[in-house]
Amino acid sequence: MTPLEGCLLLSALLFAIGLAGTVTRRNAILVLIGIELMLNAANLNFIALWRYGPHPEALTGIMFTIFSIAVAAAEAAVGLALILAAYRHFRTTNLDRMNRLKG
Amino acid sequence: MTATFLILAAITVAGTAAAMGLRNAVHCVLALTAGFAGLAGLYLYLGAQFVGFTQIMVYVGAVAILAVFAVMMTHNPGEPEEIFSRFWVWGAVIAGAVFLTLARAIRLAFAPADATPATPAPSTTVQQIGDALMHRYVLPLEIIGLLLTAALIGAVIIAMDPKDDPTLEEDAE
Amino acid sequence: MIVAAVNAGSVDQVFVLAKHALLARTPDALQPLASAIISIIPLLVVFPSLFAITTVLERKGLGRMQNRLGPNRVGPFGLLQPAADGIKALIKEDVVPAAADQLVHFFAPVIFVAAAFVAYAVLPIGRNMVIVNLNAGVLFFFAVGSVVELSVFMAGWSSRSKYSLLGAMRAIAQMISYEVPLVLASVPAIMQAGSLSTVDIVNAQAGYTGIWPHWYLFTPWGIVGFGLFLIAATAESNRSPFDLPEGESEIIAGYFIEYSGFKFALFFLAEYLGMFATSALGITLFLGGWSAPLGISLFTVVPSYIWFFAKLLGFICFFIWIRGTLPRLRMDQLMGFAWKFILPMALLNIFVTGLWRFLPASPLNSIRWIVCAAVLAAPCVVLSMSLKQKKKLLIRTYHFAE
Amino acid sequence: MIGTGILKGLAETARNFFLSYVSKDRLTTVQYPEQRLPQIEAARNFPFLVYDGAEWDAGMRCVACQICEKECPPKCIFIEKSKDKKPDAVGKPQFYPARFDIDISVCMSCQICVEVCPFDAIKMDVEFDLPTDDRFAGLMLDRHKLSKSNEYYHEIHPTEATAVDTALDAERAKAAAAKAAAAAPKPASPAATAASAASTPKPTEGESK
Repeated sequence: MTPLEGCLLLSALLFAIGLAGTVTRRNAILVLIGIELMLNAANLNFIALWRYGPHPEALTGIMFTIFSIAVAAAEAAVGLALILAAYRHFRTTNLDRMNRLKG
Repeated sequence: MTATFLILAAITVAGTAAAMGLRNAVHCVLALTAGFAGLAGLYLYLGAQFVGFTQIMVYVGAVAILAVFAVMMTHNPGEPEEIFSRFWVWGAVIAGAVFLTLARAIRLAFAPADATPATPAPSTTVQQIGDALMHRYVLPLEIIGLLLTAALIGAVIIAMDPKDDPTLEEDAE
Repeated sequence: MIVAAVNAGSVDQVFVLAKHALLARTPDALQPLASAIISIIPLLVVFPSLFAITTVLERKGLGRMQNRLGPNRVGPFGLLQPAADGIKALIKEDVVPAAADQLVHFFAPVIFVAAAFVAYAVLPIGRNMVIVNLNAGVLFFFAVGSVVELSVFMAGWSSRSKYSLLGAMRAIAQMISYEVPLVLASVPAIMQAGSLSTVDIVNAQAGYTGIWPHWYLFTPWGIVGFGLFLIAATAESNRSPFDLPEGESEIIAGYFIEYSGFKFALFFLAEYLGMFATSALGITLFLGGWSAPLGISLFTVVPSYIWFFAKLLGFICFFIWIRGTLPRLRMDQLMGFAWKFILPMALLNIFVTGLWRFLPASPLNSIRWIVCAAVLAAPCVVLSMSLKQKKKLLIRTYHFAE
Repeated sequence: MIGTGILKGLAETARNFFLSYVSKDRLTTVQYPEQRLPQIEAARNFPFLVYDGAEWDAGMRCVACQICEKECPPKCIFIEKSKDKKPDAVGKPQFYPARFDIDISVCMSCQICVEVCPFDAIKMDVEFDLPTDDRFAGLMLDRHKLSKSNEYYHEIHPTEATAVDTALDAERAKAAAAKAAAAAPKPASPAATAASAASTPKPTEGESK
């Protein structure tokens, strides 16, 4: 197995773990974390393909990862703020019990 | 496939799996930081020093702390202790299927013969990254800056308790 | 580089040469490992000893500032007090609260100390004396520093005590608030040196004009940046007057109240190590690292590491002096100061550094100086005036007294 | 301008720091085991038993009346009355404590035992270094350890001891006079002796306040 293949497999595994968490957990915060994990899996792909790709001097993978991390940070901040606002309304972070559309 | 890679991969997978599987939400977040640290180690192993340190700074220093705060602010002791959704079997099956598909695709993409020779890690200095950010990627950088500012203000406004702000009193009810 | 090192005298390079001599005797396969171990062991010895010296210095200094004697029983002039304290901490019972989260409770001090030690990896403590010269050294330092917050949270949360949780919350809120100005205050030095590597930053400050060193401290943005850095560093290391997280009189010790014996000592050690590390970063960024303060031969022959530790000792004494003088801030004062004064000033300072870089230096250096200083001084005065605004206090009325 | 107050404060602490090495009268610390503060006369902490004369056993004033034992709020006094009697300060045969223990780990230094003692036998001590390696037996002071001479009492509380001595001397003189008077005509009735004994506490109690 080549290093690149190992990285890609690891990234696929991370993505699957994140996906599993996102669709199975009830706690909204952990669902958000699952989404972060999937983003991280993508980042790992970018870095691995930059490292073992044909043009490492172009820095594309690194740039994409940096921007992705920034977007993920913004997403986490807004997401957690949304969860707080929802908690204030529903008094729970259990997604199965946030089942009303009426405010 | 060196021992370093395997150790780091093991830390990452163990940390993230624990983060998705543990019962206590704070434990989940702490396990997640271990996973993120392992991932940062992988970035360092792959020669992306700047990204690795940024990963630690952003995920361990900021996102994990935010998540921990959110867990503690939304803690409801009276809630029934059910951590997984009713349809968790389906979720696990879907995630497993996704992994198997991806893994199969990756295995097929690499013919056993074409083992790429291990290239030396490309030397990237922070200077190069800075130059790239300021020349080729200056527009994305500006947009990211705008996005972060908007996210900051938006997060503050969303998380603000309407009861604390008299000007939002009408919206509260 | 090598030539310069040899010229600077073998006393200066004695440790570097000793390391090379030792490495030459190890087999090639073990060289990376041996190199790492040889670099790390002195660090593990020197800085904890400095911690021991600092504790006794602090207690004696604070005592004298309050017209007391300070510790004077153990050894001559009480100098062996840290040994006695260490033995006491070692043989004390290690009490873990029954309700505590055992694993997290155990790992919190370990991670705290580990993070505090790892930060030293990028700090140049002498000419050619740095464990790793990372390309993103300053970023590494701040990344490791952000791990400390997590260990503080772990300590506070796992103890299941209201005081430790309150202390942890305060500590994290304070550390996050002051980490932003800390990073922003160090940006000017990074901008000017054009590198995130600590070694490069020190080398950029190494020259002398006449006898005057090229430290970043001696520029308008350097003075302001250093001041802001100092304030943020005090807050970041939870020292008085920013010691709310462990205010003894209100929440008794903050996040490590439920720790006893050796784990408590570890927290204590890590706090001081963090203080030394932040001070060392301040020295690296603004005070020219290990370079001599005046370009005369009397000063430059002194080994570089001695200058580094002399500066560090100066920092320590300053922190002790501040601790002996200032009372603790209130939470709203702390946050207001960070967000309303330090942060705007740090941002302005970055702008001024850019101005400094692009104003021509050669003919009119004094004009450049005055312009930059004026751009910094005016907002500083305005902001400090706005901080001073008198609050209208109500007359307190008592319902049941009187 | 911001920071001037801080500078003033820093100057003050720096002055303290340097002047504390120069002028010795700035340092008010008393280095305890070697140096001690002068004894304050009103100081008191734990009770002790006063004896007259040279021998603690013979001259003990306590008559084992057990009033202090009953009055003691934390119940730290344990008294066992003797089977036989011996003459007290006034010369009257009285019981004496066969056992008199005070647990000073329980004692709260309230001085009630001193207030209620009709015989001026128990007084407050000033001895405060009572460290011991046995926290049970070592802090349980027995009769012998509790006994201190009247001279010692004079040493630690001179004014109070003189007042007590004056009152006791008056009592003794009164008793001697009564004895002499009784020896001359006829022995006094037992009721009269009892009355004079009962009246003893009154003057001393008045003076100790």
